[in-house]
Amino acid sequence: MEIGLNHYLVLSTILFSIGLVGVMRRKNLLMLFFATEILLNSVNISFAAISHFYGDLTGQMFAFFVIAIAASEVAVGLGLLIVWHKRHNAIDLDLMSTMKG
Amino acid sequence: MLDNILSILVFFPAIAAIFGFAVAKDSIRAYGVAVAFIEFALSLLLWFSFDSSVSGMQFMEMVPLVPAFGINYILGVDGISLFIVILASFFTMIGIASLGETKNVKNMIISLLFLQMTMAGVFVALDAIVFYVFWELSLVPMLYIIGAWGGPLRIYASVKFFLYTFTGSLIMLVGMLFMAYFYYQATGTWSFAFLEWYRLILPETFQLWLFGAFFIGFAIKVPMFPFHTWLPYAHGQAPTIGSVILAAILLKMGTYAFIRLSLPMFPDASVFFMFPIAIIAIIMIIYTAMVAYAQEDIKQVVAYSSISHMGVIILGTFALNVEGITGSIFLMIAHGVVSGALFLLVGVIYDRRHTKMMAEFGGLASVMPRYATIFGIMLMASVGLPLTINFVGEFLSLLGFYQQSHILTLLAGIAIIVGAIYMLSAYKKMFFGEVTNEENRNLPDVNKRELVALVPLVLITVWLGVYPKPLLDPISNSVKSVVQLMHDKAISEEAKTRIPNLMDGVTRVKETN
Amino acid sequence: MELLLYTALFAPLVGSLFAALFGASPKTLVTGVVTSLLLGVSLVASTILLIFVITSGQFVHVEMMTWITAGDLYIPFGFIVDQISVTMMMVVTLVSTVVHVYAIGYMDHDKGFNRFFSWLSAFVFSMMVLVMSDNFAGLFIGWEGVGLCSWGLIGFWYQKESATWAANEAFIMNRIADLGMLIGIFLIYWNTGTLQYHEAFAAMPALENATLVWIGIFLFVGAMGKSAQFPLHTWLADAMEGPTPVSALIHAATMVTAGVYLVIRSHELYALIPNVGLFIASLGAFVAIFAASMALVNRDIKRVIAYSTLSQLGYMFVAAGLGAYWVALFHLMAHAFFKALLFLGAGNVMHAMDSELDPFKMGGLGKKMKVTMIMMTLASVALAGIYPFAGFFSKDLILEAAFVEQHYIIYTVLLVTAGLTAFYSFRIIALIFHGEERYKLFGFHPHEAYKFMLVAMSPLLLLAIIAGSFKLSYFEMVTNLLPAIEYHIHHPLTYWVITLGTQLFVIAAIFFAYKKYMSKSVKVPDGTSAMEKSFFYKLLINQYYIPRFYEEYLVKPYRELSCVFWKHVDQKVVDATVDGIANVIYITGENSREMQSGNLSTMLKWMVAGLVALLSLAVVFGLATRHSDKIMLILSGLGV
Amino acid sequence: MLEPVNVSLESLNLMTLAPMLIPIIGALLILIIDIFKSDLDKTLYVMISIIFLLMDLGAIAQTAGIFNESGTIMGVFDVMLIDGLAILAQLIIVGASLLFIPLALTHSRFHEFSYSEFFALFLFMLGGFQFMVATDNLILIFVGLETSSLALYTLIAMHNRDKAFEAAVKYFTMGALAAGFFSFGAMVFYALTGSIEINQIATVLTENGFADMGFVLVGTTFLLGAIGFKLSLVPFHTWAPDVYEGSSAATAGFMSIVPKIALFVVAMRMFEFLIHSGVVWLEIILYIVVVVTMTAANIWALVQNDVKRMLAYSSISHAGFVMAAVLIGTTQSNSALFLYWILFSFTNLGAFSMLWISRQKHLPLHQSSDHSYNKFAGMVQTAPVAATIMGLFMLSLAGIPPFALFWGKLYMISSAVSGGYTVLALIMALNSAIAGYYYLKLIVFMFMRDPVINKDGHVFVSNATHPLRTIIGFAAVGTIFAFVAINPVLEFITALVFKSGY
Repeated sequence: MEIGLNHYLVLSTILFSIGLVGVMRRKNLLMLFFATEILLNSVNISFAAISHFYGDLTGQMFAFFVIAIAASEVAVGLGLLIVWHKRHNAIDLDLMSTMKG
Repeated sequence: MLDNILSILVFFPAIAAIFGFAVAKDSIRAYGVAVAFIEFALSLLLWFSFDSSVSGMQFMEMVPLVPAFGINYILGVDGISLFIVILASFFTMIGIASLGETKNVKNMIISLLFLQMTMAGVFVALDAIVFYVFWELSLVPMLYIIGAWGGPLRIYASVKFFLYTFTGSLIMLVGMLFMAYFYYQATGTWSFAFLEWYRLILPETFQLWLFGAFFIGFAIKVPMFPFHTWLPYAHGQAPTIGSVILAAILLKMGTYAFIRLSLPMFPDASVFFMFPIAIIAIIMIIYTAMVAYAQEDIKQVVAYSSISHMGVIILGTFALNVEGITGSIFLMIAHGVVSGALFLLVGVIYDRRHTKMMAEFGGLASVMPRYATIFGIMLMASVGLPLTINFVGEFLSLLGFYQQSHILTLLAGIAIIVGAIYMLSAYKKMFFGEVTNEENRNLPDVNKRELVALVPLVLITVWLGVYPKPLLDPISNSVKSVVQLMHDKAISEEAKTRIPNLMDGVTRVKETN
Repeated sequence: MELLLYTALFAPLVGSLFAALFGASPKTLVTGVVTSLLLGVSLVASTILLIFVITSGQFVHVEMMTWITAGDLYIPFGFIVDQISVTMMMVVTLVSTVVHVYAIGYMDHDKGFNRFFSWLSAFVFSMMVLVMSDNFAGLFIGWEGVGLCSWGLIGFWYQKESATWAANEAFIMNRIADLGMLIGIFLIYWNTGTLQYHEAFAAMPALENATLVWIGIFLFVGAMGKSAQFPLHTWLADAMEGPTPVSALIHAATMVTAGVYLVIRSHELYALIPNVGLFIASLGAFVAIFAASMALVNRDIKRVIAYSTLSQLGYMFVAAGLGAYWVALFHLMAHAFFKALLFLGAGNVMHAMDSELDPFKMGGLGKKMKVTMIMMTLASVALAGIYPFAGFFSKDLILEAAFVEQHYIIYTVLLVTAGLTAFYSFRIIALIFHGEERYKLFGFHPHEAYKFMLVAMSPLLLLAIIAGSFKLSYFEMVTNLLPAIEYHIHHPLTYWVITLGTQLFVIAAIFFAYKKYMSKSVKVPDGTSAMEKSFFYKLLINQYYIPRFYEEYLVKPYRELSCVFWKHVDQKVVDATVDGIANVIYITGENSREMQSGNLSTMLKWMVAGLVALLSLAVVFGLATRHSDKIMLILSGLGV
Repeated sequence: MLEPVNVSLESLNLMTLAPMLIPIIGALLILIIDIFKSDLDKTLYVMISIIFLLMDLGAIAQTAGIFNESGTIMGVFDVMLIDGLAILAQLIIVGASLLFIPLALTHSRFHEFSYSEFFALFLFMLGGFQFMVATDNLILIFVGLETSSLALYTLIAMHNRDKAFEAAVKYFTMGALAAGFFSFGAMVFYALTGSIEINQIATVLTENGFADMGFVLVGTTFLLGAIGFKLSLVPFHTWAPDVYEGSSAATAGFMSIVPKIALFVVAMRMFEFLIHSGVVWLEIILYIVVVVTMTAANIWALVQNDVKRMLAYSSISHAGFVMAAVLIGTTQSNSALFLYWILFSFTNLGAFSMLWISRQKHLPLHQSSDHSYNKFAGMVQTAPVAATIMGLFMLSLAGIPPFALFWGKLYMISSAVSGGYTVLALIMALNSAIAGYYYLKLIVFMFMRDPVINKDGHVFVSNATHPLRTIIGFAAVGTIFAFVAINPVLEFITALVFKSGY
């Protein structure tokens, strides 16, 4: 059968949901970052698909920007993660709750 | 100088207070007295240059503040506000002069001067926002005075005082904004000026809602039952000077605002709410009087008694005729003088014994005869004996309301009975009988510093009781114009009949009870 | 003339203020002397005014200054001297002068000497204001002023619990009545537009009857308080806690008669509403016998006299109520003289017996204090209304009036009362001055009062004897103002029967009293005798249990209700609600701050949850669009 | 084989880029300096940043001038869009930054400021914000958003304490999620309209009369989630208190102002056209969100024990209060938004700076946290002036007249009233009353309690240096005498907002 726009959108939605679930469930900081990457990339898929559908490049541009930003996010994120690991040599989320209330 | 005497009157104390920071601790009292005296002199000057025959505003000043939003700095004084302003400056003066506090007295005096500014401001402001500014600002120094020099529960009391009144006045603010918006819709320009709001005739439903919004703000300030519970705490915990200013001036803001805002702006609503409010007033009168009778702490007795008297003021205000409103305004001043004096007197004994429990005393009449005499005079004034200042006000207020309802006035008249009951029994507990408590055996009688404050008050009490004319004439002059304005603005038939029309002589509404 | 008027009015005030200067300092004779002199001045001025009024038949009317003006209300300090007020002025100044002089001796050893005279003169001033004012407001000033002074004088010995209690009771009870009076004043103002006597009364015939009745009733309520009419009578007997001169001046001669004065003053009103008049008369008659009955058994000289005062006030109200205003005023005057005399005599006795008041503990004092005995006896004779003493002319006149007006019940009541009066008056005379010298048992050493005190009393004695002879001239004078109704029983036979009958009845009562209480067998009652056990005795000695009733069913409940209001309503309900609201908000915060657990994944969950919530709302909205109209309706409520 | 693109430079209208480029150039300059000579003193960097910020201001002023003559300016392939909102927002951003940067000159040294990177990142961040407000292109908004956010995470982390790192990580992670939301939302709108320029989206949607409303709502939801996160609207606010507590007081103060104004502008651009074109759903949602944010944040602020955390919640509540303007969406309300935010900016910065100068390097025993209430007990006796100024800021935040924020509240509530949102107006008023309590709590501690142990007031001004004093003084004076400036400011704002059609 013919793969249409909707399939891509559905796929990206599913991926996005997976990402959301991951974000909610993961206790490991690194895994959390992966989950967020999934979120962004799911969006990229649909952007690409839609831009193909409309036949203009804006969507792909957006996708590129998203990729770039995702990359930089990873950079910052990993930096923070390493510092945290140095200090506590653990990357478990549940340890990070000194501030509350 | 006279052209902007009001601004001077308002801001002189504040500026003086700022300079006051530079004055050394030990000589600050003298400074404070000097400033307060000048302020008082200025207010007297205002009185002498005031033209009693004019019923409208005088010494008007107008500076655009936020013209884009119709906010202007407008001041003006008429018979209604004149004497309260004078009273305020007077009490600040004698309050500072007889100040008993010693713990960082400097902050105390500076905050008193700031308080004086706000008090003067509230009563001369003719722009809703300016009015509101001073109205709210007056809370701050009072908060500090109660909270920093008060009794054991002072923080609870001060915060309660602040938040309670603050909440009320915020609702009032919404009301003001609505009023301004209606004005904007009617005329196409924003304005917060009272005098322009007066011209606006609102449909009755709007009047009811807005009256309600303003009412909450004012009622909490007065305070009216059932919003009164902050007052006993505030008085109970506040230092003497705090209670004096609070009772003498701050409470009057509410009743004054009723006359300045609610009545002329919402005549129909005023008539509509007249009886409910009258009933609340009667509850205030009788209920709080009984509560006062049950107190064991003399200061609480005075505190509740002032709620009871405020009830009479409210009643007079909502008589909606010249006699009643004039009476209520006069009673504001009278109650200011008397309750202020009573709080000072309580302060006198508190300084000596550091207790306010009546059970601790007894037989003071033989120990401190001068004190007993002054207290007695003020007590008699407070129960409204003729030829004392209070009687004139109470008499006129009740007389005025009698036109509106016989039965309710009869009930309200019980004030003179219950008032006598709690005051006399309190006096009996404190001054009569044998001296039981050894500590009271040789208490010093009132000293000079205290007499400085008390003697003038006694003189005023008697003078204005015997010859209230100099106050009554300007007051009733201005009140006449207010009542006439209300009558002309009134829409509903009932309002037309309830509010007398002064143009033709028909001022008496025949009605059966 | 005006100068005289001001002198008469303000001399007492000056005296009072002068004495007040020394208020706190120990006794200085000068205060007593000065105040008495100033009162003498006032007396002289009043006398001249009296003569002027009699001779010229004009009034003296001055308006000193404005008091209250607001709207249409205009109240001046206006004073008028007409036949009515001048009579009162005479009574007041005369009696008070006497009492002042007398008090110099009586208060000799009291450390509150100066304070006493200050209060006493202040009282006289207020009383003068009361009687001389030309409007109701001025009347009210005096009205409250005398109330204040009687508070101060009843509670003069403020160390005594009973005294201060009585003082407060008197003040508060009067306040209750004053409310009535105030309402009456309001009614007058809103219906006639003024408070000046002449204008108001001039306007009254035009008003509809109902209004007039209300006015009449409320004013009379005021009068009931001051004149201690039932049910506001209890304070008068308790007021005897005050020094005796005070009782003589305030609670016999002057203040208590203010109520009668008010009714007489507003005769033009009451003439319009005879029903109210009748009510007043009936109440008066009732009070007359009611009080007399309590006087029968009481064992306190001053209280007995107080009750007799009460009873005489009843007489006056009968007269006033029946429209015989001049008679009422006449009796008021005469009564003032002999009743004051009686009190002062009692004062002497107390002095002699160091403040012992129980006549049963006296007896045979006649030997020690002849003059006092004579004075009191004569005063009692006058009170009993024996020809030719003052009482005969004034009191029997009231009987006649009642008879002529054909209110036979009232007449009978008054007649009986007359008998009772004679009996209890001479009961105490006999107990005090005659019979066994029981006081010896209690180790008293009685002695006669100072000479000048007795001299001071003499004018009263004189008047008590001869006052009756003024009747005609007085009638001439006062009827210029008051309705001149001659009360004559036309049938001469009936007249003689009634008059003589009354006389004989009274005399019989007197002899019975003497016989019963001069006998050697009189003992100090110890609650054993059969009579004391009898129901009526208990009833009377307990004043019909009315004071106890007030205590139990008014005072106590009021006190308890106040406590309930304070402790439970004010604190537990009103205030608790306010704090409750605050606390609810605060506690909500405390509980919901857990949401901020600080755990990162919880935070993320919250974000996603929020997103999901919004999405689901989106779905809901998608469904709701079908029913959008209803929803818009709801939203319009929110102002959306 | 594509033809070479040829575009005339003037059509690009590069001048529109100037305001954003200036800070970026500044940042690069700082980095270059650092390369050649490291460990220079922070004062140098502070001054460089200030210079560039001033230049930035100049550029903005110039654009403002052009805007006044020729209305809205498009540039760079119509990506840039300079209208009144953009200008106002940039003014606030740069102005607030000018107040913030000198806070680096503290007495005791905090080592984040000794890094030159700090300032570079700071300037980059500004550039990001300026891009966000000066465009209606979702891509550029996204880019600006992320640039600034990433910079901000780093700045927070640079405070170099455990709490700081925790805060940074939390903020970062949630930020990443928010970024996901944003891109998804943008994607949905792109799918619906085939465009990512807000005004084109608007036109397309109105043309087809919101045919697939469901998807519009979905897209809106995601964007609301993302924007709500940055604006800390409940329930996306959870990061705010922790991040404020973790980062240094100065940074917290900065965070409470600058990012939010940028996002408010985005929200206005994005949502108001939807509301005006009758997406009732969004109206209801915003109504709920606004009310809940105001109220809940207030209630949580009541129960805080740490002043900074309390201020964090209060800023959330203020944000909710201001978000109401977007909901009302009249010219008056939009002007009220800017007026409020200007007044709020220096009041709040002042308050945070007061905390900042009282920052201790080491925590005394009697304090549960850096700025716990009991630290300030009896401050008036030991440091009266500081106490008075702090009290002043608290009163202003509480909306006590005549201090700065009162006028903002006044105009905002008034706009609600004239917008027909009666109930909302009342709720706003009552919330101010609740808020009164926790501001009062600090005043109570400062003025009515006695000091816990330390009798010397030095702790409260331990960091104070002349620049800081100047700034605080400036903030205080502004707070007191705001009423003088209200009128011109208001007129200026209203003119700009009206001219740009909001």
